[in-house]
Amino acid sequence: MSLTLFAVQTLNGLQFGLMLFLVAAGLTLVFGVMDFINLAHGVQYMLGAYLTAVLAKVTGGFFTALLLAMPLTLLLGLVLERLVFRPLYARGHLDQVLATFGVILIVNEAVKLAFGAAPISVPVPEILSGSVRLMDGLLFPVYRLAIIGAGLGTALLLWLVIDGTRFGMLVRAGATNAPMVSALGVDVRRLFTAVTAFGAMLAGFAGAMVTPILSVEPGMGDGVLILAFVVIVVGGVGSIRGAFIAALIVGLVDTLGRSFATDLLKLVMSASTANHVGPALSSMAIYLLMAGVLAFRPAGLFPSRSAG
Amino acid sequence: MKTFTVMLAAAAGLALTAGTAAAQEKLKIGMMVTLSGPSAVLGQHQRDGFNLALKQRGGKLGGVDAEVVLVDDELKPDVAVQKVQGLIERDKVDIVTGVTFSNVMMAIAKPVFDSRTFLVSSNAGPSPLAGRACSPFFYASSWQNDQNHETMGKYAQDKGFKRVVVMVPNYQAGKDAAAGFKRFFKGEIADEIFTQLGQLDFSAELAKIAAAKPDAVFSFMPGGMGVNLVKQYTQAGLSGRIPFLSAFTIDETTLPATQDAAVGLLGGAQWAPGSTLPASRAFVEAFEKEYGYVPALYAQQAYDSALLIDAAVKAAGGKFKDKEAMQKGFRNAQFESVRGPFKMNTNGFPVQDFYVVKVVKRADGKFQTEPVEKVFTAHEDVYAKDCPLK
Amino acid sequence: MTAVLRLEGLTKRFGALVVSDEVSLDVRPGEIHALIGPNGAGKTTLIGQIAGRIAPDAGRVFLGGEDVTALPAATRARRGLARTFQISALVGDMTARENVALAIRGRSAGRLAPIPLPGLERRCRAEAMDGLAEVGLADRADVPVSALSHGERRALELAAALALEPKLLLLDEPLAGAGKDESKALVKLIGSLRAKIPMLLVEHDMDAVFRLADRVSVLVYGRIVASGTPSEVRADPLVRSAYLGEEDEAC
Amino acid sequence: MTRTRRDLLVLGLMLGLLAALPFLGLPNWVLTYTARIMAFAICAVALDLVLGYGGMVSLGHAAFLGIGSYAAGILLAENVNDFFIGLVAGAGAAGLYALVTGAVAVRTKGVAFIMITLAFGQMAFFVANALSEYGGSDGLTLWSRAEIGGTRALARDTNLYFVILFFLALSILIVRLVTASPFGIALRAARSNPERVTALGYDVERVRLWAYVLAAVLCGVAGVLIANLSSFVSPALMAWQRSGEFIIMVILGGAGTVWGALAGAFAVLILEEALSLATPHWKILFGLFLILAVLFTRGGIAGLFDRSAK
Repeated sequence: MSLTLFAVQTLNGLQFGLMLFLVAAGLTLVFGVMDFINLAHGVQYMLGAYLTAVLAKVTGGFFTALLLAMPLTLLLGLVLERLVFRPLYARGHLDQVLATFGVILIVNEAVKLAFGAAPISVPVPEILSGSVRLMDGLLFPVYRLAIIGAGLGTALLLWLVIDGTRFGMLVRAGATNAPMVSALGVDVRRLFTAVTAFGAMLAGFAGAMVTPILSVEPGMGDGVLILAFVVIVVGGVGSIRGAFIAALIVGLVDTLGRSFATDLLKLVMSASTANHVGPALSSMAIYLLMAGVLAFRPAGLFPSRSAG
Repeated sequence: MKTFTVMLAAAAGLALTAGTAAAQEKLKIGMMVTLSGPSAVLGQHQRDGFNLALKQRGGKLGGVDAEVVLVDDELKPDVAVQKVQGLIERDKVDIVTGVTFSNVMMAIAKPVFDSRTFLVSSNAGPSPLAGRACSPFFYASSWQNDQNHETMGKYAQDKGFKRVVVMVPNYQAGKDAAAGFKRFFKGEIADEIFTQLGQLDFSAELAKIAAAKPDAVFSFMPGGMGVNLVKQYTQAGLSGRIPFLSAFTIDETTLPATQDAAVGLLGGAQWAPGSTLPASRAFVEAFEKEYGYVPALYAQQAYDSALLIDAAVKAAGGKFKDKEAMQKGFRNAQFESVRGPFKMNTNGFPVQDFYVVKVVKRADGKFQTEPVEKVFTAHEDVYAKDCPLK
Repeated sequence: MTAVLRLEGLTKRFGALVVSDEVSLDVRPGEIHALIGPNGAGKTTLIGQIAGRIAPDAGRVFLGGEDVTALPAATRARRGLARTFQISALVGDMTARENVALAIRGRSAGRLAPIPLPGLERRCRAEAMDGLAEVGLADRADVPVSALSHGERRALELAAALALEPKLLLLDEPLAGAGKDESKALVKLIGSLRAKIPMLLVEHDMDAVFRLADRVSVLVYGRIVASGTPSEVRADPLVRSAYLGEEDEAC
Repeated sequence: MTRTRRDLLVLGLMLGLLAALPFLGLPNWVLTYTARIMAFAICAVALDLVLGYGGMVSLGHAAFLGIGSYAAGILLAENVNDFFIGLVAGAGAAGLYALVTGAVAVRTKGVAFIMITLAFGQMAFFVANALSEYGGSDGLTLWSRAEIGGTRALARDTNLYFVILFFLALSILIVRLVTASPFGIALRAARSNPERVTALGYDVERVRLWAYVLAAVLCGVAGVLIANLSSFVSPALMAWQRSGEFIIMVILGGAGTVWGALAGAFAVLILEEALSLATPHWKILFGLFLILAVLFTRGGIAGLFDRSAK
């Protein structure tokens, strides 16, 4: 295990973490402001990916497709908010979970009907198709640097919006104390609609960004959804800063676990046992992390909701 | 006199068909495949392959009208058990066919065998059913799970590769794949990487591979995992530098997604749509005409499973309720398999040839695999010797 | 005579902020000891440490002479520390009687029996009715909490707390949110319990405090700045500036 | 009090109907299918104790089902064929895992509880996947069912049906008794106001933990029954989606009523089967059904009952 390899894996971990942040940001925002558990976030991510894939085929350009897909996912978010979410804000978490789970089932099946069950993919855009030589025999695709950039950019943008605008002030207020926001005379319904649509667009953006490196297929949002929930719960629900740091931690723990767990175990046990235990352990790594964090900090690393 | 004989024969023939029609209803076949989730495309190939064969025979198998009840196992073994009980007891099927995944196969095997129903696999071939737990009610038109991996192991050995990295998902089929590969590859395993099932991003593993600098990589990554791996393998600049050997990773279910990224990569299989055998050409042409996409080996296996049933029912003289006759029929089935030579072993698995196949881009812009080198001739699985059936 | 409750140098910091700064006070048998202080003085944190919800960084809590600093809240309750909450805390979907019965069961050995105990239930019913009668809620026994008025809930909380047969009653702003008439009735009710049980009273309503309390302590920025009889405290110039100066702001 | 009586009446009717089923001359598959639903219903009823009465949304409940079935399956694979040994092992293993993980989990609440139970469920799932000697991800086929008193009585589907029905009735009885007990009242009270309940001298975390453990034990029993019924155990039994399905059963049936969970289990599983027979794209219909059920009913099936009774 050379130092170079360790550095490369750390970079890979950060890149994976930033990808997770892209997905988790919208989820934690919606959850934080409205106290709404939106399981449909994963299918919104999938819709972003499918729209990009289809539009890229039609228009022939990845960036055109990306630009078109964003308002479309926003629109779909609005429709979903109007039809399903809005009546559920006042209800308990369980009702929200049940209804948005229904949305997952519908959209996954509808996508399969519309585009088939086979995975489809999007070529890497020409301008980002190069690669950087990281170590002997290994290239780091420029596109992955673009994902790192997009993740950092989104984080910066969210920070600016949330810390610097009136919209952001309301979002922060909503995450800490929702009744207070309505007491301020703000039309809470409009705020909620805006946040949900914005969250859907963030999910769609994440989905669009991963299309050149991941396959686009029905159900692709389900696994990501769980990871995103791990991120926001570890980070502290509603906290963008928490989501950012938690995403990096989860990305690093997962990647480094996958890279080195088995090798490290080989130091203390036989190779075949290590081959047996290592992979199981690294699959569990992020869950162990989450259980550990929650055991000591039940509200996550950066709780945003005030205690009283 | 001659006219009389003809008339007599015709009358006898008429009486015979009338007799069988009265005595027997339709041959009922339950087809269980995975049609939900990310692996649904495999089940789709199986379904379409089987239906094509049935359609070409006017809805008859072995001269008997056949009716297919299609069910989706959702890739949940306990759901599969429930559904197969429905097929056996409610729909009273004579044969259960299809079955995409080994865990589903292991779940339904017992209830199917207990009810003395035939189980004709057109994909999954788990080792217990080939060895100690073999059954006279089980027949496969595909392979034993290890064999395609053995093909690549043998190939790597023949090519003189010294150090190989093996990368498979951390589940039973993945471990079987690694075992199958190592059975014939005697060189050094530079590293054995077990990835998570359903893993999306392989950059960490690819970095390890690049650091290990092996002569070749062997991988088994079915479905979407394979698509991601192949794309990322190419993007990381490993494609073309380190030979990529695989099984069930690059085939016609994933090629529409991987496209150019997969061209030149190698896999192990008993058949590929680029095969030049006349039976194969006819099958591929008919399939593409009917369904508009290139069939993968899953479609071919299911097509052959219909031919296998056809031959067995024919050999039993249409008496598909006669278990002994049908067993004999399956054992000695004679049909022109799309893959070429086919012989049923004592454990119900085929003895067949295996090839290294390569991804090519066709003139019409579609992608497919084609055989480039025969690795095994009349290859038998290693578990057959544990099977008590003779 | 030992104090029912004694705090010795309780200290709690949140980061750099010292919320409780070596607080020491006691509550003697038969007295109502009032704790007053402006908003943000650290009253809630102090109550949390007494009740066992918050662990102090330093200092000790004695209940009837016994050191309970290390005991969790539930155990302190069983040892005789009953409390009411600033914001009415009752089990909303249960009736008044069930709320009091919950407290009675809470001090019985069978409080966590996994099967119904008819004997215990009969006793609970009867004792709950007595408890409700004591606070004037006898005719509201089968009304769900959600249908009770604010004042009635306050009284019910008292009844539930008393049903624990505690050594000490911790009252966290019992008059908060009550109307004028309700306040009057509650002050009367609390006064009537004086002989029965010693109390630590945290309250903003100065009229009520000076009417009820035998002794008053003033908490400012986590520190007790004055302690004495109501008239002593009222006369203290330090208190007037520190406390009354900020009271407008607090409202 | 009339509500209690009505609940008992409905429960009695449902169990009576289930007991009569084998005598109606129905085909065998109806029986095994019903038996499977009943086994799942045991787990749903147990989850109702945690979720409906305790207000703890556990997304790891299927792990206990899986642990129970693996305990039974591994014993059978090792030729320990006695049913009761399997039963004790399954219930014990599930209870033990719940005791250890629950001790951590009950310290959290809300969405943190959901996620931490999911995490513990996933850990069990990955361990089962790694059990190569017992089939790993492919699962383990049990070539014969367990024996009772050395006889192969359970090999007959009807006998196993009655055994499962017995444990279903027993679970319902236990959950009803517990919810009416001082423990159950404290659990219910702690759902709406844990602070108050603590101030009254109850150790809320301990109350929650034991409810969690009891539910796990019942679910472990269900796992043992499922293993024998389907003669197969696999990690898929403890996938988190299965835990989600249990939650759907409880909420759809009506949380906190016991018979609602029973009705929910039947409604969900029968609906899934019926819709999937009707169309391969049944998930669209099922999803639509879930959304409409949430939007237009409150309190699930039991809630509908309450309103129409008025």
